[in-house]
Amino acid sequence: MRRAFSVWVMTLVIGTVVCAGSQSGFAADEYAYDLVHSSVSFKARHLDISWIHGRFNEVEGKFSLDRENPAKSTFQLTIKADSIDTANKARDEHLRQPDYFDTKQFPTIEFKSTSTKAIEGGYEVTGNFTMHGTTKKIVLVLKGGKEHTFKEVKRVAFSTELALKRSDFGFDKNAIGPIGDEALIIIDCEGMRK
Amino acid sequence: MRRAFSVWVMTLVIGTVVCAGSQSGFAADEYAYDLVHSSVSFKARHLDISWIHGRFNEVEGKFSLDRENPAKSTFQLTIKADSIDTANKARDEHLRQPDYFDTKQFPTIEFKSTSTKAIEGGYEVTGNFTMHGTTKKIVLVLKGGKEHTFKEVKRVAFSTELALKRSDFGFDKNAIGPIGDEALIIIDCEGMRK
Amino acid sequence: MPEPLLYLKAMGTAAIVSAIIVLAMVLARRHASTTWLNLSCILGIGLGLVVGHSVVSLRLAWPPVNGLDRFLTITVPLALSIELIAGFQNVPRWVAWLLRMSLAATIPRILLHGSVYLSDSPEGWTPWQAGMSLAVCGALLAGVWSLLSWLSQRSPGASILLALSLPILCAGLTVMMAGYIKGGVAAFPLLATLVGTTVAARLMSKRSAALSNFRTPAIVGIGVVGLFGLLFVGRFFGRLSTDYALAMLLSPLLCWVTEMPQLRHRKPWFVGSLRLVLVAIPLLVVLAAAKRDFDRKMAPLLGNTQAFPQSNSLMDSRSSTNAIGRPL
Amino acid sequence: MPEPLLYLKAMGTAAIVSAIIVLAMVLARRHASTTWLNLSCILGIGLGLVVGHSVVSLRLAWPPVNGLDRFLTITVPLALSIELIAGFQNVPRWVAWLLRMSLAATIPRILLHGSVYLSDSPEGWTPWQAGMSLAVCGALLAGVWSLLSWLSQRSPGASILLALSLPILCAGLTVMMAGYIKGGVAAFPLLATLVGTTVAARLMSKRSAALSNFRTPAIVGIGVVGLFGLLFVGRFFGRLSTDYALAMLLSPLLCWVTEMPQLRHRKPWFVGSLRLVLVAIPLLVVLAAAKRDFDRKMAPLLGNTQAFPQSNSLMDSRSSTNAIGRPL
Repeated sequence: MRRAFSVWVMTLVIGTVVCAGSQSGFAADEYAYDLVHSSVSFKARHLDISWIHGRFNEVEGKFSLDRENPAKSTFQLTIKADSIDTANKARDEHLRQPDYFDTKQFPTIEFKSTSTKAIEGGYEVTGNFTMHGTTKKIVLVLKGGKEHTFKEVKRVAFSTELALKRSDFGFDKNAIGPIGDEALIIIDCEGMRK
Repeated sequence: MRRAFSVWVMTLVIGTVVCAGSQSGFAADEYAYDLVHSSVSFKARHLDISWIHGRFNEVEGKFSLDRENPAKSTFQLTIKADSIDTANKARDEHLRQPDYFDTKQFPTIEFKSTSTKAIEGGYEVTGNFTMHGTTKKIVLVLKGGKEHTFKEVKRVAFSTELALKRSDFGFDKNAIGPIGDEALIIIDCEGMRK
Repeated sequence: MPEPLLYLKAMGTAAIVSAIIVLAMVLARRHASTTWLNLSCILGIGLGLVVGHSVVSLRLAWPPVNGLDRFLTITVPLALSIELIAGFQNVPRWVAWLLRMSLAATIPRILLHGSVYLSDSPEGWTPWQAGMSLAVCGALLAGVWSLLSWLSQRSPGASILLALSLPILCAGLTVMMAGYIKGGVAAFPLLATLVGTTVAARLMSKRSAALSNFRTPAIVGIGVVGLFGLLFVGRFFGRLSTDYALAMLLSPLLCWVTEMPQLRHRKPWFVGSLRLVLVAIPLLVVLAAAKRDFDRKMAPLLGNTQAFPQSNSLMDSRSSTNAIGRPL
Repeated sequence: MPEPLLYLKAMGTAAIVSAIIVLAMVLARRHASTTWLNLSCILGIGLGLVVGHSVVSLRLAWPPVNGLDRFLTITVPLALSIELIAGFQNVPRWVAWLLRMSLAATIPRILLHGSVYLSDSPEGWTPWQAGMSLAVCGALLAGVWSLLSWLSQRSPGASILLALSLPILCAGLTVMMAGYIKGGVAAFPLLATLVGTTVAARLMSKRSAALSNFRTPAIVGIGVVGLFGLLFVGRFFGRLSTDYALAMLLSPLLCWVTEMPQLRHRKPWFVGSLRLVLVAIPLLVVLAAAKRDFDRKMAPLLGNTQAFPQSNSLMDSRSSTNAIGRPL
């Protein structure tokens, strides 16, 4: 009861502040990345005949969704490169070294949106992707965006896939070897409204 | 040198035995599953808005490929249910319990082919899939099959995806909850010729 | 997802069904004997369990495929049958006890049937380990069973039966908190039928002089087998810790404390209350410890809503996901 | 993938280029001074490194983005410049040493620039930790540098320079075995140029009386800075263990053993050989240990072919994958 009241007061206060500051009268919904129910996985070719699967265990991010004015929505994701996990400890250790991710020098892999537009079934988000110290502009097609309210918390999720060439991000070509240059990153990200 | 000789002798012996026993005169190539370069991952819906990724870390199997007579090829895969890994230890523990995989009762998830036919770009393999103590006939479309010889070891890899309903395999419907009934299993399996 | 309201409904239904059966059967006969009371209790428990399980929609497979299936479709019916046989006056006591002890010895083997423990796989036990583990578990069950039966012969009373239902409730909660919901749910109908039959039998024993000594070995037997089965399944198929399981299994033996010379001849209400309090103490400790484990490990997955973290640093995200985690 | 033939080719080329430069420059002047010899060594090392790196196609980024880039494009050129300045006769010795010690103090900071250690992130060092770590590393470098320079003043000889190239070789191999191939490769051109210039300078010192005392502080300086940089990058960016790194860094100090009164006045060939043997002992221990670590951890990923397992049990599969694993 007391909590519900304070939430109500907070909403009122924030509402007033936002109304005073913006024209639209509605702030975009802010969502925090839910690590437990989100996944950043990847696949890389092995000897050009198979795929090795991996994932990053530590990821965080946030996004704000403005349903009325999608261009105002923003997306941000930070992946901790050290948390790479390919189900083989020795390989993970190797991938953290300077021949590959060089995680002591480049501890994070980041995406920050610069523009967003609504498309059929989701959003097309343009932004800067920084990996291994190199930043490139990429376009992500985020599918999903359905809302689900569970135990009073509003949740929204998006899925996207992203194909990258490691050599575009300053990875040493000599170190590419039996692992293919191209990697496929599969992101399923669930956000909870703050 | 000595090793090469013994391999040669073995080949001769096996060749003779096989010629005596079969009409075709050529044995199928036997491949062992290479755990380091293979992956069995899965995805399950969360609250019907997102996907949770997971994998099985301990898998083994073998397959025999008869290029001339594909129907004689066989495929076999054994997944250790206890090795489930969804990047969250508490969830993994929960999934091992009887409400989900019941790994003490059903320690393995198995596939064993019953018939194989060659199709464009791979093989269509029919077989028995046993999970959670329930066996169902399924058809796997294995894509790939390209050979690659690396350091004198011949390697062949296949990829397949498989959609399952957990409720078809005796999982308790009450325990399905926020995790969807359907799961998508993604297998990339690399074999080394014995 | 645990559904407390459904469990309460199932418990209520099971308790009422079993109580009604006992009352109806005893009242139907003008001169009800102890054998007849025993029979009515067995029928009451059996039907109460069936009704309770169907209310809570606990699906059991036949032939049984897992430990809980075997517990509820083989072990419990076997225990009921043995108590049924043992209840007849013309069956010698040594035959009844031979049957009971044979059941105690075979229950661990039945419950582990087909599991990884008895398999050839690397996680399986060696034959020696398997033999020892099964023997120790069987001996524990036999020990608790005979000690409690002895006590209920020596100093009968509903308190022993109620003291036996406390660890069953505790077992249900701890097994559930260890992450095995279905295994925990199975405890509730059992608990309800035991309480239902005990209360009904107690009422009837007050009414008839022939039943006044209130000897109901059937309820004790099924209570002990039920408690043991729940804990065994929770321990070997779920993640219930050995310590907690042992504490819960042995807790009813604290009823023996009231057999001390100083306490023995106190008033029945005092002896009964003391027994319940003594049994409840270790159970409360176990419950508190299990709750702490649950909060630490499982709660993040099962959806407790806490405040959202304000910070967005990588460090915070790790701890915050514990606070804001959702069910699986 | 390590390519031993390419490394040998790079080492050969780098050694020949640096030796030729030294020989050509000294022979070009009728009365070559120590200053001139020093200058030729610096040029020889610089050009040898450039050629060696290009043969081995070690791509370096400018501006430098990682530790190895900063080591090869900032630290080594700085060391060469300082030795160039210090080599002129009219530069006071204290100025030369001030420059050297300042370089030693700043190298750790340069190499860690922009890394996670100096960041605000939770894995980063606290300011106190950062200050201490940088100071300790700087002091180690300064200590080894001054002790070896002092020794080469006191008792000059090519053996000190050769004894300095042994840990560089060892550093290259261990960094590579710890899984950082590029970091290990960087050692080979450095090693080759040091050996090339040392041999050439030795030849020239025999020819001319003015050069006969064979004082080449430049080679010592660049050797020490090079060794330190390789180990530091291997330790902080790769997975080289602290123990191994320290053992390799301190190993050349064993040359001081020959300054004991009993050994001091032995024949030069004896002193030189003893120095090399003494330095080689800890290095061989480190190499053996690093090889063992490699076989245990990395080899399964880097493709050593062993017999295939016959069994197919789950237990075996785990150990067998270690035997039959392939590069990444």
